This record gives sequence, C-alpha cells and structure tokens, in this order.
Amino acid sequence: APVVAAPPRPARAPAPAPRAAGDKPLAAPAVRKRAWDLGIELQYVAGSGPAGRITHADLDAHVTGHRQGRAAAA
Amino acid sequence: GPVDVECEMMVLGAGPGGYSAAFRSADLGMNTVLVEKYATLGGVCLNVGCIPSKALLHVAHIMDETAHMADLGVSFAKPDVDIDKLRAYKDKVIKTMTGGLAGMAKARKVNVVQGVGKFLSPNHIEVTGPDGAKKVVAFQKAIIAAGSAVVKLPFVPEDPRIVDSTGALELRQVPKRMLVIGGGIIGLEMATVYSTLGARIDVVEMMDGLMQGADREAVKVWQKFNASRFDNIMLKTKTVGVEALPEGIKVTFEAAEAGQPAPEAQVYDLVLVAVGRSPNGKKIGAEAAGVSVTDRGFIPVDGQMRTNVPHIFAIGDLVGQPMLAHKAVHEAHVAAEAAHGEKAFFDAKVIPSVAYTDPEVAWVGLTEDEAKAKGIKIEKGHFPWAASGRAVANGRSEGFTKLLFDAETHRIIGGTIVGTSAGDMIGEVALAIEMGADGVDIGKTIHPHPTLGESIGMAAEAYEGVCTDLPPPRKR
Amino acid sequence: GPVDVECEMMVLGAGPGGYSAAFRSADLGMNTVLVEKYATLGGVCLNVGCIPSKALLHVAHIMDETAHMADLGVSFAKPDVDIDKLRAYKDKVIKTMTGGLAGMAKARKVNVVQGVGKFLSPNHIEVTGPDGAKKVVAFQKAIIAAGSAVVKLPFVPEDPRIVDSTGALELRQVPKRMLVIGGGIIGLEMATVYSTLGARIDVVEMMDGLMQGADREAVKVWQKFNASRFDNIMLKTKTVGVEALPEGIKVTFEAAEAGQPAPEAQVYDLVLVAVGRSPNGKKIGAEAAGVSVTDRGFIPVDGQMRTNVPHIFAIGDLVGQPMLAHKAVHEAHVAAEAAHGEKAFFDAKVIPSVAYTDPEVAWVGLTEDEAKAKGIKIEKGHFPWAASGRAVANGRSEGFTKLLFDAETHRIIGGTIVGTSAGDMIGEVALAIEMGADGVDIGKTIHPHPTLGESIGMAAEAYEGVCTDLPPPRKR
Ligand SMILES: Cc1cc2nc3c(=O)[nH]c(=O)nc-3n(C[C@H](O)[C@H](O)[C@H](O)COP(=O)(O)OP(=O)(O)OC[C@H]3O[C@@H](n4cnc5c(N)ncnc54)[C@H](O)[C@@H]3O)c2cc1C
Ligand SMILES: Cc1cc2nc3c(=O)[nH]c(=O)nc-3n(C[C@H](O)[C@H](O)[C@H](O)COP(=O)(O)OP(=O)(O)OC[C@H]3O[C@@H](n4cnc5c(N)ncnc54)[C@H](O)[C@@H]3O)c2cc1C
Repeated sequence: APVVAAPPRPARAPAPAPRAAGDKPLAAPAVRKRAWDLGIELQYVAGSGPAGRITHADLDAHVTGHRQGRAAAA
Repeated sequence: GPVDVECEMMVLGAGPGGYSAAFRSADLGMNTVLVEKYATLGGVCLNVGCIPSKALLHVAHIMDETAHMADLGVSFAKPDVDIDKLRAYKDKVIKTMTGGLAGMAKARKVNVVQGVGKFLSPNHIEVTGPDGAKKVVAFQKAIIAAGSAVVKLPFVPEDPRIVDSTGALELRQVPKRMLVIGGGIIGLEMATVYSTLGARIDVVEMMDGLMQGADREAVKVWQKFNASRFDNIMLKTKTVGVEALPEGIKVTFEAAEAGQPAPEAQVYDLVLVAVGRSPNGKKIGAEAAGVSVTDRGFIPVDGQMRTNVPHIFAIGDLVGQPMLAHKAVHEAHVAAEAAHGEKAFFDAKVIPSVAYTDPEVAWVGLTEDEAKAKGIKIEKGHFPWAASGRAVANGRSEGFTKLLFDAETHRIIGGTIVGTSAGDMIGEVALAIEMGADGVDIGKTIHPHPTLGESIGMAAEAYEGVCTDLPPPRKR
Repeated sequence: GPVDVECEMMVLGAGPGGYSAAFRSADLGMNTVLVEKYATLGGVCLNVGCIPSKALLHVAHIMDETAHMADLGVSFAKPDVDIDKLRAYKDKVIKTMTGGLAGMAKARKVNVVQGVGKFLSPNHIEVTGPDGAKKVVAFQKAIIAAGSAVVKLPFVPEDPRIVDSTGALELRQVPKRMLVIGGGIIGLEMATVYSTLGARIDVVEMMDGLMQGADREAVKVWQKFNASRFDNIMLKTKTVGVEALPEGIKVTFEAAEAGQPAPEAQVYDLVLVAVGRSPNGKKIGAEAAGVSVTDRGFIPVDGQMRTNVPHIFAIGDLVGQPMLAHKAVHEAHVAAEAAHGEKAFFDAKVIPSVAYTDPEVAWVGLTEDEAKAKGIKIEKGHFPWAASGRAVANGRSEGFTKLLFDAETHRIIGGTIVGTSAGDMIGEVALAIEMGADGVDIGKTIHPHPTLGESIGMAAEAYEGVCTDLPPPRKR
C-alpha cells in the first residue's frame, strides 16, 4: 500500500509584505520598548524573524541604516 | 488659598493603580504624595476585591476537594465551619497585604495623605480628612487613579439581606437560598464561596450566557462541573423588582426578549447584586483641573496614559475596560515613567482575564467568537485534560487548554484554559503572544511532565499535528 | 531464521519515549511495531513512576492542606484513610492512562508485540512473549527506548520491609519509622506521601544537601517547610549495612568524609532505597545490532538521536541524563522524524525539572551554582511569595520565584520556583529561555492578578528595578 504521508506542519510564513498603516508590527515587548526609547516607528522597520518578527538586530540595522543614509545624504 | 503640602507628583487613589504609580514615581526620584480616602492602601482590590475573594475561594476549594476524597480512599467528615474565624482569616490576609503596602510606602518616603480629594485647579487638590479637616496639596504632576464603584440597581431597597460584593465578602450570614444578580466573574466567584458554605444558588443574567467574554466551550465545561451548585440559572432574564418582605427578599423577573415567558418570582434569604462597576471619574472635581470626563465617568487618555491636560495622567478602572488590577498596575508604571519624562508607552498586546472559580477559567488575547467577529481566520490547538496524566491523577480531568493561531501567520493570537490552576498558567500564553511565538516555538519548548502546564505545549503540538498524547491528527 | 513480522519501524520499549516514538512514526506514515515486555504501555512513567506517584501526592497534598485549615475557620477531623481504596484509586488512574495509550496505539495501527526484545542483527529482533513463545521482527529502522532500571545496593537483603520506588508505590503498609536512602526527588516525593500517611521519616544522603541540582535557596525553603516530617536528615552520610531483623530493618551508617562521626545505627519498619536509576542499554543484545553501548549502559547518540548504526536511533533514559519523561518524549519526536528523513534535530536549550513535593520545587536552565561553576556572570530577579497576595490568601507564602539573567546580554538563562503549583508554572520560564526573552519581555507581559504565576512577571520586574510590589530597589 502506498505510504500516506502525514499532514505537513504548517510552514512558517515568509516575511509579509510591507505593513498597512495602523498594523501592529510583530515584535517582542523589549524590542517595542526600545523602539519607543529610540523614537522609532516599528511600522517602518523590516522584520527578519519568523513571520516577519522584528528583532533587536533588525532595530540595530534600522538605526545604522538611517545613520548611514543621513551620512550619505550629507 | 494656602498650600499645606507641596510635591512633584500627586497620585489620587491608592488602589493597585494608585499605589503602583506612587511607588514607581518615588523610585524614579519624584517627591510623591498619595491621596487616599481610606486608612489602608490597596483600594478595592486588596480591601474588598481580588484578595479577600481569593482567600475565601481558597478555603472553598479545599472544602470542595475534600468532599470528593472518599472515592480516593480518604474520607473526611464534614468540617466545622466557624464563620467568624473564617472572616477573621480573610481580614488577616487583607491586613498582611495592606500592612505590607504601608511599609513599602514608608520605605519609599511616599507621603500618604488620608482624605477625600477634589481638584481645585490643574495644580491643586483639596483633601478632606476623616475628621473633616481640609488640606491643600500643590503638585506639578498628577496621576488620577480613583477607580470605580459598584453599580446599583435603582429599584433595589436598602436591606441587610441585599448586598453588593463588598457586603458579600463580609460573610455576615450563610443563607439557605441566595440569588446572584449578574452572571459575571465576581458574581460567580461569590456564588462558589456561598454554595460551598451551604447555600443553594440561583443566578439571573441578562445576556444569553454566563461569564461573558470567556470562551463559550470553557464556560460549558465550567457550568457542567458546577451544575450541582445551582437550582436555577436564568439567562436572558431581567430582574425587574426586588421587595424586602419579612420572610425574605422577593425578586421578580422578566424575559429580556419581549414575548418570552419569564421565570416566576422567588423569595431569597440573600441577594447579591453584581451587575458591574462604574468609573469614579465624575466624583473628583476633574473639571476644576480641566480634565475631560466622559458622560459615563471615564477619563480619556492616550497611549502614555496622559489626559487632555498634559501634566495629568489617569490609570486603572477609571480609564476603561477591562477593569482589572493587573491592567491598572502596568498602566501605573507607564504613567509614572511618562510623567518623569521617559518615552514609556502602554503597548501590551493582551491583558488576561481569570475567573477564580472551581475550575478556574482563564483566557487571553482573542477568543474564537472575537476572531470570527473580526473576520480573522484562525486555527486551533486543543488539548483536553482527559489526556493529561496529572489532571487524571488529581481527579480533575474536566478541563482543556485551547490555543488559537492566526491561520495565515501561524502566530498565536489567543488562548483559553479551563481547569484547576488555569490562572497561574495563562501567563505563559500571554508571554507567547507578546513574543510573537508560533506553534513550533511553544510545542518545541519542553514542558515538565506530568504537569497541568504541559497542556500548553501539548495544545501547540496538537495544532502542529505532532502531539503523541492524543489520538492521531486528522489529515488536513 | 524465519521472520514473523515485518515493518518499516520497530520501537523497543513503550515508555514515554517509546510510545511517543511509535505514535509519531505511525503518524508520519511508517508501518510501526512497538515491542514491550509488559502488558500495558507507558513504561516506568505511567506504571510505576510519574503518574502513580502524583496520584498519591495529590491525596497527600489535600490531607496536608486540611490539617492547617482550622486556623482559617474550617476544622476538619482527621480523615479515615482506607489504604486499599487509596491504592485502588492510584491503580485506576494508571489504568485510565494506559488504557488511553492502548486506544491511541490502535487508532494509529501501531502493532504492539508483547515480550522481551533482544536484537539478533541490525535488522532483526527476537521477542520472547510472556508464554515463552519467540517471534522475530524484521525492521528497516529502529528506535531503542528501553529505559532504565532502579539501582540496587549490593549489601541490601531481600525483605518485604525493604522496597524500591515501585515497592513504595504499592503502599503495602504505612510504617511507623521509615528510612529513605537517597535524598533525591523520587525519595523525597515518597517521603512526603508516607509521612502524610503517618510515618516518621529519616533520610540519608551521601552528598551535602537534599535534592541535588536544585537551587540551594529553594531547597532551604523546602526543608524548612517540611521539617516536621523528618526525625533525622543525615547528609554526607553513607549507608553501609542493612540487616533484616525480626523487630525491623537495622541500618548502619558511616560519614562520607573519613574521620567524621557517623550517626548511630537505627531500626526501621520500612526502608526505601532510592539511590538512582541505571540505563538498560546492556540488556537488549545491542551488540548483535552493532549498536555501541557505554560501560555504564548508556547508548551514545547524535543530535538526531542516531546511534552509531545509521538506521537505529535511541532515546529516553538510556541515552543519558536527565532521566525525565518529557525529555524522552521530545527526543522521541526527533528520532521518528529523523528516521523518516526529516532534518529534525534535538536542540531545545533547556529541560525543566520538578520535585512534586509540597511545596513543589521547579527549575529550568542554569542555577546560580551552575552559572558560577561555568564562570557566567549573572544577575537575579527575586520575588518572595510573602509579597504575593494570592500566596498569602492561600496561606502558603513560603515560596519564591527567582529568575537568572545573563549579566551581559540581559537574556534569561534560568529560573527556579518553589511553592505550590511551581511545576505548572515553570513552563513559562522555559518558553522565555527558548524565545531568548529578556527581563523587559517578561516584565512587560501582563500577568493576571492575583495569581502565583504573576510572580514570574514580578521577578522580571524586580530584575529591571521596576517592581512596585516589593520594597524599593537598591540603587545599582
Ligand atoms: C469583588 C471583586 C473582586 C475582584 N477580583 C479581581 C481579581 O481577582 N483580579 C483583578 O484583576 N481584578 C479584580 N477586581 C477588580 C479590581 O479590584 C480593580 O480592577 C482594581 O481595584 C482597580 O484598581 P484602581 O487602582 O483603578 O482602583 P481602585 O482599586 O478602585 O482604587 C481606587 C482608590 O481610590 C480611592 N478614591 C477614589 N476616589 C477618591 C477621592 N476622591 N479621594 C481619595 N481617594 C479616592 C478609593 O478609596 C480607592 O482606594 C475585583 C473587584 C471586585 C469588586
Ligand atoms: C518513582 C518514579 C517517579 C518518577 N517521576 C517522574 C516525574 O514526575 N517526571 C518525569 O519526567 N520523570 C519521572 N520519572 C522518570 C521517568 O519515569 C523516566 O524518565 C521515563 O519513564 C523514561 O522513559 P523511557 O521511555 O526512556 O523509559 P521507560 O519509561 O523506562 O520505559 C522503558 C520501557 O521499555 C521496556 N523494556 C525495557 N527493555 C525491554 C526489552 N528488552 N524488551 C521489551 N521491552 C523492554 C520496559 O518494560 C519499559 O516499559 C520517575 C521515575 C520513577 C521511578
């Protein structure tokens, strides 16, 4: 008899498309708090974690990116 | 007028919101005054709410457990209940906790001013002490935490046999027949205590189910387990008349939907009115401070808990639902930090709710009904406690643990636990939601066996289709 | 020789590891045979371990709670204990759970072959049934889950008054004086049950403390709370002689360190030997399959639970410490998935441990001592349950919740809870560690009030210096 494969686990979704305005981005409480402290709108930060979760590293990258962007513009 | 006390931060009300705000403010270095009407700190929660109710529920829980132990080989005779001693125990618990708060206030040099506060201006409040003496406190910043009061039904007369939750917690008597008006958490917690102490209970509720807001399947489990406590559960029913007769309190009912038959009038020994709480926003002279208050008495605030007046914040029951102590405490920290100039923001995704009944019912995030109403597609992980070795060993396998996942992102967005200790375990589900965890994250976290807590891991595994403590997953 | 049964997957042993491996294999579509010596599935855990011990501990817990209830206004007379009925209850719990497993095996079409298995080759195992009949099972892949057996002390004679954990769980008698040899979790759980049933307990332990591996501060709390159960706790002491006399079992001791004074010999009505468990790796003919086994009987495996023979896997107690059911189950899933060709890998960061005593002691990740030994700089968040309204309401404020954070990364790396329901709550700490959470993540997660579970949030807040339910934080 053919072997019936069990249902696959639902795969983790890939990082979603840019968020719609008002969407609460996915980030752990500490990341959210740091974003507030840094004055960063998480809305505009790309998330690299599962399901597009924003990590501390993503925040770091966002901050550095901005600095570099500003430096380049200057 | 003359100012008696000057401070940087004035907190009005010393409930969970107020004392937490005052303590956090002091810890941040602000010179803090805490204004409270009563002699003890802790507000509703410690004095006539969360804490005394749980002291009585604990005793009820042990009594209920022993009633089933004969099947397990250990037979208890009915215990002797000394209601005065039980009340004294409850009072001792309150005293321990409020005493602890007083000590912590002192250690922080928080200046507690006892009396009823009424704003005089955006920077002044007048406090009328228990002896009628008035003091004026001048403040640079303020946090309003004046809480809420019980909602009264206009047609209910004054009578010692008619009580609100505060009266019920006084345990003045154990009635034979008791009516609980309002099938919410507070009413059902009190029903649990009184029925364990020997009362037969009726509940009347306007809506079509008990414990509104909770998962319907969980309430069903709860209701089945608790069926023996109740003579009548009258749903979709309005209480329309309450009359104090010598032989008891006569209560008349009407169907909530026109044209439906109403239950007959009944006579009770005790009636508990537990139909909700309303915010105290209108009782503090907010207008003198320029603080907006809604018609219903709520004070609108932004994400930093700031009112329309920039240096005045508000927190707790009087800023909105859910009226829960843990919400007040977290808001308190945000308000104190924001007042101190930090960028604090209240952005918790979820606030858990718990009914501390037996079994407990605990939930957090979205329920199935809410997800449906919002059009969010969900998938479930369901673990019945009949498959939990620990629940079976405890003789308490009626419960379940249910996790809800977003069908698209697979992240957890809600969870319900019904069963013993449910409230102690729902924090993990809250953490999972805040962290953005998915089924794999939770299922691959090793939970200890045999615990009730592992049911959370198992429910996540069930969702992933990999649980081996359940029958084989249906093919998707 | 002739082959009686052919299959894709053969699992040897039906404990938590084995049944989980078999069920997962079947769910993945493999034609699976499960070989088990005994008539029921579930292995040590369900039949003579986790589950029966917890059934008895539950009963003991309720009995202990009632003993303190007079102070709370509810006086219970001493209950009648019917030891036969209690044993029957415990047996019923086992039967419910093992019956459930049998049903789930059937639903998955797992072919259970009863008998003692011994490998004949890398693809054949001989199973000797209870009637002595032999069957040969040919398999393409195998998972060895033959578990562990109790360690015996060589100088201990056979006597009905000398038991191991299995004997103790049979509850044949309630002795007046009982000695527990070995102060680990299993010994202390049994000590709890027997002392609640009326025995006076002595414990003898080679090491310098009870409950090795647990946080020392937690053990101190435990020991203080349980002091009344014990006549003597003999630490750093070796048991050197056990003699069966008509009047009792005479036991002689020696100090573990040379030159120290030894406790005097004592006579006991019952002696429980609980000095550990050793893996069954050497009892299954592993050499015929070419599978390496260490001198001590462990089977070495890689991160996919693969032995040195690529199509043979091993899991559970016989692959190494910690010997815990939940470790076995998670390893089982990995082994089955890896055998099925998936890239599964056992990479859980932490495995929690729980002593199901009263209070419970639960811990996960690093302890302070381990961190010190490894040179990891830690910082603590400590929440004493004396500050928990719920613990006080329950009359059980002896506990605490302690979280350990890496001083550099601020991530949580361990946690200990001592107190009622500790084991049900430690899963949240495990999840926090697996998710890489820090103190803000946990502290900003709103936990419901008043629960014991909120102590986890509070401990995280204490670490962050923002807890307002504790005295003011010392300035860092
Ligand atoms: C029976 C019962 C059980 C409950 N159980 C739970 C539970 O288990 N878990 C839970 O989370 N919640 C529970 N609650 C709800 C909880 O008590 C409230 O959510 C919580 O107390 C709100 O805190 P707060 O600080 O906003 O206000 P409150 O606790 O209401 O405190 C407000 C304080 O302000 C004082 N005050 C008001 N006006 C003035 C004034 N003008 N001048 C001076 N002082 C003033 C009041 O005296 C009071 O001390 C329960 C409530 C009840 C009634
Ligand atoms: C008193 C006690 C209490 C415990 N409490 C807990 C607890 O609360 N939590 C916890 O996590 N752990 C607890 N443990 C440990 C737990 O029982 C083990 O970690 C767990 O059972 C290991 O599972 P396993 O599948 O590796 O092996 P086992 O459960 O040992 O199962 C092995 C199975 O293989 C069978 N077998 C062995 N050799 C053969 C053979 N040659 N042929 C056929 N069949 C064979 C055995 O009959 C047995 O059924 C406890 C142990 C004891 C003794």
